[in-house]
Amino acid sequence: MTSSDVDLVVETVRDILTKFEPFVLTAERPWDAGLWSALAAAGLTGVGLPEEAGGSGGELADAVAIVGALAAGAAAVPVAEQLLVAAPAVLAAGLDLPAPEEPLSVAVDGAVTAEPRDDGDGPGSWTLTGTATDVAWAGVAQHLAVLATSAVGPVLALVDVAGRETTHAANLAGEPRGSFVLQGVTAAGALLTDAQAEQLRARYALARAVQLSAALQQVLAWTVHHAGERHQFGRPLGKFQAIQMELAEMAGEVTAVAALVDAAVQAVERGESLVLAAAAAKVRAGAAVEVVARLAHQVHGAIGFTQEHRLHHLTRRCWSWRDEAGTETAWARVLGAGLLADGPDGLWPALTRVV
Amino acid sequence: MTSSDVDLVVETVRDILTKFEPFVLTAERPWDAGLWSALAAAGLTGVGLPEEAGGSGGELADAVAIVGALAAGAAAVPVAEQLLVAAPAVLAAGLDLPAPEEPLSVAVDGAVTAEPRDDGDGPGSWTLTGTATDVAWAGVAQHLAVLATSAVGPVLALVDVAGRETTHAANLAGEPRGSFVLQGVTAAGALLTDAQAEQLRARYALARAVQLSAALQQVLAWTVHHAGERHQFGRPLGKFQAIQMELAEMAGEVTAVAALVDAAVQAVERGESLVLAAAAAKVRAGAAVEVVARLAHQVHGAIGFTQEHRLHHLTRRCWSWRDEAGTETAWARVLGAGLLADGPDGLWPALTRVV
Amino acid sequence: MGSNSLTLAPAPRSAAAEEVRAEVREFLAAELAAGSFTTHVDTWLSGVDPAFSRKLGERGWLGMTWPKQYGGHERTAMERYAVTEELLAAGAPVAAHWIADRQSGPNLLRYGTEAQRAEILPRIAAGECYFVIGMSEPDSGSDLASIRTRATRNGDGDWVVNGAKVWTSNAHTSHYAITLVRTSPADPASRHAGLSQLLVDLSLPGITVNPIRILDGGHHFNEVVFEDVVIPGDMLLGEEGAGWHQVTAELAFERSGPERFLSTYPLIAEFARRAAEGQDPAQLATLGRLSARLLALRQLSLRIAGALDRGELPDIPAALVKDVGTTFEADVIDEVRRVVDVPASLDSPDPLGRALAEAQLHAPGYTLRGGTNEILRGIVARGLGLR
Amino acid sequence: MGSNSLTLAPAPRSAAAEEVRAEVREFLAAELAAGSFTTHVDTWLSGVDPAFSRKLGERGWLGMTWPKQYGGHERTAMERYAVTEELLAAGAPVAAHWIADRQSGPNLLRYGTEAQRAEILPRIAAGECYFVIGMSEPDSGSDLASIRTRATRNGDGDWVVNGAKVWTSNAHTSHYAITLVRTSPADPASRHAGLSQLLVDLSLPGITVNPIRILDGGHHFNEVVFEDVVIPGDMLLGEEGAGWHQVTAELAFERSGPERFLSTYPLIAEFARRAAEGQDPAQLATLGRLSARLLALRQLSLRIAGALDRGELPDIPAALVKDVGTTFEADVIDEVRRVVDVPASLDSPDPLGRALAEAQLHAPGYTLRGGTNEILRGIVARGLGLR
Repeated sequence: MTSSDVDLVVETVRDILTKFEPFVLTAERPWDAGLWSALAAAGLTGVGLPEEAGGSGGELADAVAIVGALAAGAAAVPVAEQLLVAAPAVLAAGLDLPAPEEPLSVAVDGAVTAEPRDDGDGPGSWTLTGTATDVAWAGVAQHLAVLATSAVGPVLALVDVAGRETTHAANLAGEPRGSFVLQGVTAAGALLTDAQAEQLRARYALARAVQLSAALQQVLAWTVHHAGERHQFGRPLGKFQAIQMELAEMAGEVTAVAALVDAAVQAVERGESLVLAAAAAKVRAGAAVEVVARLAHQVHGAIGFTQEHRLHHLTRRCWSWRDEAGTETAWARVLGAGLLADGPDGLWPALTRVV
Repeated sequence: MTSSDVDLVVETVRDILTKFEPFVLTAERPWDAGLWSALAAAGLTGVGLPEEAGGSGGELADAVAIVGALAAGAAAVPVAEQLLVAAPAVLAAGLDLPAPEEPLSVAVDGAVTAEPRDDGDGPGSWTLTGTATDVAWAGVAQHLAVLATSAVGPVLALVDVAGRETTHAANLAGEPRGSFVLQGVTAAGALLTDAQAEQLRARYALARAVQLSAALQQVLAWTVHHAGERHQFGRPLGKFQAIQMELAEMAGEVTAVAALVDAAVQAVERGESLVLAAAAAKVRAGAAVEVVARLAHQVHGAIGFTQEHRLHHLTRRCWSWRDEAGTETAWARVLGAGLLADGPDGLWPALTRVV
Repeated sequence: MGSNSLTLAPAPRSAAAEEVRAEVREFLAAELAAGSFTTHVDTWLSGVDPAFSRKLGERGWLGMTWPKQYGGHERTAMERYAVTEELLAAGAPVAAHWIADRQSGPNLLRYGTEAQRAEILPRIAAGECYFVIGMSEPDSGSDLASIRTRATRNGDGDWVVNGAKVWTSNAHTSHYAITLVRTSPADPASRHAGLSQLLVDLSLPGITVNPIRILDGGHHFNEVVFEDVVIPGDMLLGEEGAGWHQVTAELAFERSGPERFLSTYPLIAEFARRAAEGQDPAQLATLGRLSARLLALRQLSLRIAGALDRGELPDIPAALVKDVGTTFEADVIDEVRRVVDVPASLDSPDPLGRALAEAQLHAPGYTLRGGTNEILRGIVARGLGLR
Repeated sequence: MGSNSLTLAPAPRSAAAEEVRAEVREFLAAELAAGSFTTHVDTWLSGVDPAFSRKLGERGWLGMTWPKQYGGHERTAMERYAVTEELLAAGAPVAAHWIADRQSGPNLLRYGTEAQRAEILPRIAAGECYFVIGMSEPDSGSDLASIRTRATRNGDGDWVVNGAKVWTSNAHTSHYAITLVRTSPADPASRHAGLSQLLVDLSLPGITVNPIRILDGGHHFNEVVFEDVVIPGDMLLGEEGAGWHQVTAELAFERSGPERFLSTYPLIAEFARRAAEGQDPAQLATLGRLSARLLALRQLSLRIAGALDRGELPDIPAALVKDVGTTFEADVIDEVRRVVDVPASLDSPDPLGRALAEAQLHAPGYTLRGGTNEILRGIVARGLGLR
């Protein structure tokens, strides 16, 4: 696909989004099932995945664009997990990809051990035991790519979780985040190298960074719009110098995040090592949330704090996403240590290699 | 003395200050000897020290007021060290106070060991060996209260350093900060308890906090004045909302520091345990430097950055003083650990006891 | 110079305050042990518990500084400070009576008629009568001079009120609203003229209370709609036309208390437990930094309590305390996040994760309620002589 | 919507840039090993070393993007970016030629006469001819429209200049000043009209260069005083009366480069050594956070280099980069101080203490030079459509 194809994909997603009300999540309605169906019907839940594996074709850039458009729309569907994390990992491990219309999520937290049921070399059958925690879209996803540990190394296993019991927990935005207790579950799986397991975690972090970048851009746009519309003391908020300073600070953060996240995605496209680029993107995006969400609410005033207002659908997601798939603090340590891998004088060469 | 006496003392100090040019320090002129003489002649270098010990009498509050007025004037004289740290420690240890007109400083860094020349119990004679580092007013002070270690505990020794060789180093403001190599030096000294040694360090930190508080108030006053005088785009800087926000932020920091430092001094006057109060004051004052110095220079613009301008005489001192007598980070750890001394649930009661 | 108006004398020490502090602490420990409440962040907004408020009233911890003839206890602002601070630090459910005790009662004492005081103040002090602030309107934001709720006199000398107020905390559990209304037409030459305060019984016909749910779904705020509400003529509070002046004075009380820096204290307490367990140097240093900021804020707030005891009305220092304090409340979250690896979630198995989540979801409110920080800094700048 | 004007296309990858980066890195390693320079912070302001500048000229690393006919090398902005970035990261002494190469040369290329270009550009590219910026005046600050230095034509068609410029970096070691002067009287209706740029040879009679020492005693800046200085008529740069427009374009070059976020990089490098030694988790996390910010700034700055290669003039994104970048430069000091216990001192036995001291003493400059952050944020706000 060319860049005009990316624009077309985004336009399609936005067209579909306008037909749904993505904003209200409750315990009874933990996701936008209708939106998911519409996206799946349009083939958008298989973008970036090869057609021969059941996907819709297209490039990583297309999948990233879809994820961004949905994140900016606060759409409650597991597209980031499926397109950017779980499906590529399943394919890389040589496992069969579930049908793209059946939601696929990923589990990297908790403690799940895997024992081989056959020779354990290459894709095969494994027995899983333990608890997968903080699983995004638990109760919604039908399939789960589980990162487990085994005596011979990390294992990626594909578990059918449709109808399986889960805790009904949610993140700050109301998106389901549950646990699964797995007791002797048989699943297809494959041994990974430690580096592959690390890449999987990094792709998850990058997926969240992509969502954060898109959401933060939208928060800025809404806030600029609000400042232009809302009048105080006889003129638009945006004419007050104090507000202009705050909006410019927000713009600086948002623009910096976008530049780094875009560059990290491009590094992945070029097939370069992912971990430090993803770590940097996640850290930078998470740090921006602090400033952008705070100032967005400050400029919006009390109205942005109400449940009726759209703002919090994105700020609550941002507060959650920055913690998910590894907190900024955790990734900052990974990044700091990784940049020093070549020794105490190796920082600068390492920095110029990351993205 | 009553509070009107304090005002009188401050007025006297300011009167004397106006007769000197306290602002230019060079390697050749590392302190304001003339100012010191004038202060000593007025008895101000002995304030807060009992007359029977050779001091001028008066209370701690008077000494604190003098130190604050001199700090705000960027006066390069060892009054904070003498009045608030070294002299009280010397007296508390039962040693003879040097004449208040002979500058007395304090050394708490480096590694100096003391061996008793007599029974080592109570004030006596000790042999000092080692290096005292980061000594304020090295080369200027005639006497030095040295905190040393011995086999039986910490020792405070009073060393005559007039004419003794020192490294010619300086802090960021050009104030001398040197080292003394002591090899078998005989000095009067006294054994301290660990708690007394800790109190000495804390008093030193509090002295720096007192200086910082006064200097930051002055920096704010200058910056407000500048914003009222300097015109840009046809009106005073202070009429721009962005500048008003910055000045208000500075005022918040400065006022918070003053409130806490004043309270810590009062806690000392009441004879309460000093360490956590001093730690909090030092941490809070140091943290304010970051914001206040940055914004002061920002509002002053390039002119405040020139050697001719008065601003940097205080900002450079602030940048130095926040590191001296223990960095904020070091004292923050002391404070955090100290507040938890009564266990994981003891924070609140501890907080309400500090000042 | 101008900055003098920001500086108040240090608060005197108060043995009486330390005595009542100890009593409150003992009471709270017993209540916690009995399970009568659980600690949460921001409970002065969200912790409505009339039974708890009545207990405080019984113990003499409401209306503390008021004259005894109105049910008060004639104690000092310093003593009251100690009580409120202990309640907030414990995250106790104090929202029901908070506005009435802090703000509406003093407002009545200052401007109310004898009948108003005698009728209402003893009930507030008993923890039985709750108030809301009727200032903000849907389109007014921080610009109170632009309010549109209108009161006109009818033939009987009563007021007929039409309009709507928003951000009235807990109006659904409260009895009265001190309501800022326009009693004469707006005058462009004098933007602050023509406003008055009315003491409005929320049970009157024509008043509708609609919930405003905040982002976490919590119901703490309301819209109060007035449709031809007839308010008895003697329910004017203070002087007709002096509403702006009265509100400004009221905001000084509102802005200076320990609730302006302790809303997220329960998060600090939870973080302290983590630091105590691990003794991690970076966590201890962060605890030290946060504590130093909190200790400075306490001193500022205590100075204001001392000034109130001296009969001063420190409106500019109060704005400064609220600006510095509410910024601190939000910073607590960011500082803690830097040194712990605990995701914020209301469903977290880790109490620190839950405290982070609660604090974060309430964060947008800290710096907005009672005047945005831009407004407050404008007031401080005025105190510096800049405007 | 407005914010589009802040967003630039991602920079393309450039193999040529990576190639020249490797060459520069090798050169710098050899120079450091030979002791030809030592690393310092903020060397693009304070590291004047004409011999070093000539070495760079010999290697083709000055005037890189200019046409070969003027001594340039017709390489891309991306390649130039790599070279400047490597020099800054190493803390190399690049101040002598910095302004000429970054700003004055491009300005001459854009607006200069053929004679001006042919005469001067090759000397800049050789590292032999240095420039200063004659914009600020004692009373003008960020408000360039208020400048008072005046140029009038004499009978011979030459310009007679009177006035003074300040903050001219290294005028005492430079050859020319591109000087903004008023060539027709101020017009209140059109504040930016009547200004022109002159190309002024600093050796002309009537010019006095007085040092302005900064707070650490360093002499990097000067006041340049003009007393009846006669400037040949053909030394007008660009159009008479178009000075404001030309200066605005020039500032876009000035504001976007890696020197806007790498001034304190040598401090980060020193801190990294500490973190590598101790492997302290909090220090590693701080290094990670700072690195993530730096990496984002690099991408922003690279995007601008890419835009310059496409012939765009990205003045609003450039203002944004400078705002975010210079804030970062100062933040580096504060972030490092939080996790190390090393006092800042130029006399410290610890190289980290010395780097902290150097960075701190230069800190006030980061956010002031090239437009204060308040000015920059105003430009960004305009890009957002707010003014």
